[in-house]
Amino acid sequence: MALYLLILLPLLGAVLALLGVAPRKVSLLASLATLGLGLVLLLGYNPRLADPLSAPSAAQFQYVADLPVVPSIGLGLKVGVDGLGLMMVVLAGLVSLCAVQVAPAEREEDGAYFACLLFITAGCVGAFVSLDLFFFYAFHELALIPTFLLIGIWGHGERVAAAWKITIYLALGSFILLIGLLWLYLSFPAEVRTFDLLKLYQFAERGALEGAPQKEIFLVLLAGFGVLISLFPFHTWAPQGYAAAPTPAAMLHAGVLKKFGLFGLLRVAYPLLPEGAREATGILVVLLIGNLLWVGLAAIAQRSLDSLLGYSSVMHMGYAFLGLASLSPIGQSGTALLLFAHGLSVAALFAIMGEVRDRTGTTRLDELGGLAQRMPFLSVCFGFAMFASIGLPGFANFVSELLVFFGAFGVDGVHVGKRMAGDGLWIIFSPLQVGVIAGLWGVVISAVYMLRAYRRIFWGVLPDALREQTDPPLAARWPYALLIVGLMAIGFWPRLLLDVIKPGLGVQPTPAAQAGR
Amino acid sequence: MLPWLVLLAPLVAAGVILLVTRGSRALSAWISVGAVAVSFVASVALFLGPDLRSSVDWLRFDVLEGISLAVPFGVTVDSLSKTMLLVVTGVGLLVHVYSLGYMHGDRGEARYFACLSLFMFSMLGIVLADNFVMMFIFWELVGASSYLLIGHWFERPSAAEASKKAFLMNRIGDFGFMFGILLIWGMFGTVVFADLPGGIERLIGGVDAMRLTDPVQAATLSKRLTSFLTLAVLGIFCGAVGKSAQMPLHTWLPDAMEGPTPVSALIHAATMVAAGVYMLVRVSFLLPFAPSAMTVIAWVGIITAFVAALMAVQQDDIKRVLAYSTLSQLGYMVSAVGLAASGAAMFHLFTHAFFKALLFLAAGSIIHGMHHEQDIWQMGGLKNKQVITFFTFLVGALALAGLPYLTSGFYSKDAILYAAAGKSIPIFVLGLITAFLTAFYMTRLFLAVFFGKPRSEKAKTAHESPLVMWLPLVILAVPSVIFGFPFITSAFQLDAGHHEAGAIPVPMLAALAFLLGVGNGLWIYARREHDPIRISLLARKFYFDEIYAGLVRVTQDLAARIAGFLDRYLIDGLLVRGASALTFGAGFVLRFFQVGSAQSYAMVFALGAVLLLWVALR
Amino acid sequence: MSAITLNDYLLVSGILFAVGLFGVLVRRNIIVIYMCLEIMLNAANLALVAFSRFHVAPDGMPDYHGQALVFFIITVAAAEVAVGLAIIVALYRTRQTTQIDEINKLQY
Amino acid sequence: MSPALFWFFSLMMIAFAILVVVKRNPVASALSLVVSFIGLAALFVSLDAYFIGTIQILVYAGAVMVLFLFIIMLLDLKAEEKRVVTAAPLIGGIVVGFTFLTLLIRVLAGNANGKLPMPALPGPVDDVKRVGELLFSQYNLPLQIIGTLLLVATVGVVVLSKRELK
Repeated sequence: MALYLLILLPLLGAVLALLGVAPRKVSLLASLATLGLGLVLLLGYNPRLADPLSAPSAAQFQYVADLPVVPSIGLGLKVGVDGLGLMMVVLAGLVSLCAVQVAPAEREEDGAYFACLLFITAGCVGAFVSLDLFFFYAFHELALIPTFLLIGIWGHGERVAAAWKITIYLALGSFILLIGLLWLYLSFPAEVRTFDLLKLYQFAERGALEGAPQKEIFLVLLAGFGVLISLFPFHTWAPQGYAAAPTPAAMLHAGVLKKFGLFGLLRVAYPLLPEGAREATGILVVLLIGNLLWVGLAAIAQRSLDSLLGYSSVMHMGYAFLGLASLSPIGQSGTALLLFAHGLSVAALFAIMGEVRDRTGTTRLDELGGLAQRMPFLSVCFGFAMFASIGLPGFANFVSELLVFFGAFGVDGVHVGKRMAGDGLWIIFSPLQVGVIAGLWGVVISAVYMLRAYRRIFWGVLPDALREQTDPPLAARWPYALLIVGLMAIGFWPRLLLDVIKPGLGVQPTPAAQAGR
Repeated sequence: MLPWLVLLAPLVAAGVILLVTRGSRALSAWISVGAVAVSFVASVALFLGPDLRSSVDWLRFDVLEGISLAVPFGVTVDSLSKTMLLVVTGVGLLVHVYSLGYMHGDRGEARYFACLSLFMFSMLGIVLADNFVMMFIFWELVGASSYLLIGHWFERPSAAEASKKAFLMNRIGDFGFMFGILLIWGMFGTVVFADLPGGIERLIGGVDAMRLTDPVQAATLSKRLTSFLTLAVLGIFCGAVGKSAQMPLHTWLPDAMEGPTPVSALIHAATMVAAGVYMLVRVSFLLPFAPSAMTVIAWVGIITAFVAALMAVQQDDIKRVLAYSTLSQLGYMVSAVGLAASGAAMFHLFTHAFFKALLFLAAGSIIHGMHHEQDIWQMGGLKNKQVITFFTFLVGALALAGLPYLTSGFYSKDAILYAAAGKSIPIFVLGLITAFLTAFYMTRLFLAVFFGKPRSEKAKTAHESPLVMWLPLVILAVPSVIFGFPFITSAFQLDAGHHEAGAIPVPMLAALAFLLGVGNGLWIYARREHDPIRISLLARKFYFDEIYAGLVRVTQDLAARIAGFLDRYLIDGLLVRGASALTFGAGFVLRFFQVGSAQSYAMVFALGAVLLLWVALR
Repeated sequence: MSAITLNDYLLVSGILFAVGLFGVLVRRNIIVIYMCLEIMLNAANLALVAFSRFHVAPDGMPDYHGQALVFFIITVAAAEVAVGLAIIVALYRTRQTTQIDEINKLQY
Repeated sequence: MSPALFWFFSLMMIAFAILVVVKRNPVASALSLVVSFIGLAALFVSLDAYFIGTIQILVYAGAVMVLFLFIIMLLDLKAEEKRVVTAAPLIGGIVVGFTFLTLLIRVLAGNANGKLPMPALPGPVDDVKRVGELLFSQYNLPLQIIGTLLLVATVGVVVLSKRELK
């Protein structure tokens, strides 16, 4: 029942905000309550009950509750979470809390604005806790609509064009996703057809999908989720959309809502269609190299911070896909952790970008400079977030990327031994290993564009036009600090999250952790 | 507990300064100094104690048969890391004390000390790391703290650019490093140093066992094993090339002199840049299995040593001369690793850390006294105005140039030359020429700075530095002299190297090189007001910077432009907007069929219905 | 003349339907088009009743479900005629015509 | 009913339907339609559907026709003026009609069930009772809906006929 409460909290906040009851305070409270409840549930979650080697069941998904809606086709609002879902819920609460706080002051009394933000949160939380394919999809749609509204009504620059583009693009992606999910649903034999994920896992493990065209279904799901995650070449909505979006919307979308796609691949596509995933690896690797190198290079060419961050967030999805494609628990744990790490770091970057834009009125790199002299706090925060984003150790992103690299390299690590049997002097690497090499080079690329941006904006000579800039007031600083503390906590001690999310990905929790819990 | 104390004390200091005391400069500085003092004391205690290892599970995945990933957060204290700990914390402590004076009154003093503490933490992490991943983590962290320290005066565009360059060059090296780590893990399934020799033996044992049954297969297998290991070692060496500023990634180090001088002394001379060598020594057990990689390492090292010495000859900035000499000495060490003389490399690292720190700190004292003037041709006659600095600088310079039998630098360089003489005559000859050049450019530097008449207003009004600055100089002068003597090397369990040199009288030749260098320097530069030689190829550092700038323009920037252009106009333009334009266009064309006449619609509808019927009944 | 079969009824119904369809397609007076629509509806009714008669229920009587459907069709048609004619009147008031080719406001 | 009568009524119905189409004067068309419907009603009777035949006469020949005529008179429609007969609809109509008929004949030719004579009935026809039973039992809900539809149509007609249309 706690999970229903989790969905209802932000919804309730949204309704109150719509009614005009101190919108920001109500929103802060609702987000805080969501975050708090999420943390409590995370502490109460027992990863040891789960058996990573069998199909996920109620032992792995705890706090399970069911509310049948159309029993004849197996449709019901079934909820339950494992470590991964809880991590995402906490992420949603955390980013939502910070996003509400950084909303600009002139929106203070705008109930609809805050209601939109909370609707996004509610939709995300709903999607992350749903164990029913239909509601899993529907909650995501619930979160998408307010995003469009936020961009179209309260956006910056070419907001209407951007809103149209993102609407049509993402709606198309959702539509493809819907086709894929329905195809998946119909591929189960009629007598076991249900929307209940837990049952689907068990049927799939017993071989219910053996005759199905797994590869084709997987590719449709990949295309659908891929559009939502901005998989190359379906990514061009992201830079434009994020540049136009109001800061909190960009934070929530890039930080949380976009992760729905990856979450969906981890929760639906990979466990149910392992064979299809295996066959589709080659295609996925080609696309993700596009994410890593092509989009990375395009990011270098950007001349303003907002589109640079947009491209950067697209590029880092390449690592997430690399981890997924590895099909190894190590790599997929890396991806799972990257959902959290990237969510926080990109939210922090967008928040600071928004603050800079609000204060200076521009995001063009050639018009900014030397801001560290006037805004020491923001420059330090941006430095931290930048280091996190380029994968510096000490931040969660590094751990995630490390696991992704090891996972993707290691699948064929045994191949290193096998390949020794071949002839010739040249060492030929598997596609995944080529992907890893591209990813390693992507780390260099990301450093190139982020350091360039940092140097242009915060270091160097301060232009006369920016002499009067100041840091945000003390009371408004905690969101940035909170996001960075989250990143560093996981970066220093990744087992805080890893021990909880591992069983969902087929790995036992680290032995020593069990004593502590 | 002791190793953890060494490691974490500076981190705590950095955190406290950042979060609590950043408002108070003096307090922050003393916290930082206190932390490094704690580390130093603990290091001494460790040095006297036994070897030990301690670790906790940081990441652990054991899932599939054959694949498991265990990354402990572990420290290892053995003779290698004990020595290095003493160097790092000892030099670090002196530099911290020195900074109290040098950075006094700087606006960003608190930030400076926080970064310095962060650096100490990261560097100690490299020293103590017991596995590749841990080493990589701290490897990156020293890169980041070096970035922050070079960019300490971030409002200067040159400093901002230099720090960016340093970080990116290191990142390129780390690309190879990580790749090497992944390969190692892929082959042996572990990243822990202590487990690797066993892993290699297992693989080789497997090949040997196969040799009895299937000799052909075993031969190819053995060849593959060698090529994989070579690739892995070269990858790891890439990391060392970046961090130790070997060719061709050396250009960041001279630029890094934009940072405060104590930073140059600690990070860009004594410790961080030596980390590459330290790491190579740490994994030197891998090298014998990859002979061709060793050749590459030896040659890269000696070429760097030689080319950097050439470039140092024509530099006018005091810190840049020292920076190039650092490059050159690092080249010696790397080359020694490649010559299978890692003991000699470590020995030279050890002595070099002290005398190079001494030289930099003395240079800092000169710059401080000269009101931040760094051009040596603006100095002159300082020997009377900065007496302590003069004598300590002399000690450092002699050690660097290798005054025979009296300075530490002579012994350690000798060890490397011995190794080269036994292995490869071309490398030995290049090493000798480098030694000659070293003596030559140090003489040039020394004469231009301390002798002759003051050549500028600043030089006339130069003054000696305060106690906190000259005291570290005096302290450092002692090890610069004595740390090469045999009784010290045995105390530190350093392998001074007694390699077979054949019939070559190495110490004689080295002494000759020293004398020739000093003599030539005296002959050319005594009582000169200007530099009598101008070789622009050397002064412009072989045009490396220009070539790289051009290279970046034609590769990365061009690729970025193309990707950005195509992304905007091909993917977003042609495909995405094309799809939307197609929809609009189709609507535009199709509306001409909307003639608005209900009967036409009915006609089309009826025709269509009949057609469908006809098709269905056909 | 041989006995009348179901095919005969269906043929007649089909011809009637074709005549109505032809009228809908070629006539321009909207009222006449309406009449032709009624002819088509009635052609369908004829086919339904013929089916109902020739497909006997188990008790040997005609299948009255078809006739019930015809009843509904007639009712709907009556309502449709009423509404349709009212629309025509309203249309005539604004456009002063009942010629369908002059009522083309829907054109782009 | 004898085949002769069947063919007589069929031909009458079709002939007058053709007249509906070809007559230029709407009044003539309307009156032809009445005759055609009477023929149809006769065919209904020939199929033992007395109830349907009756309401066919009542509703169509009575109510609907009166409505048509009334509207024609109300609008004071003249006969269609001579205008150039455009070829396209004519040809289209002929093509559609003939293709449809050809297809129909082909289908009917292959329909063996359709070649059986009319089955004899076991007893007297009580179609009103049976249709009524069906309507008020099985089809009760549709019947209610149809009633509502008629009501809505009535109201709609009243609204549409009001002069002040917005």
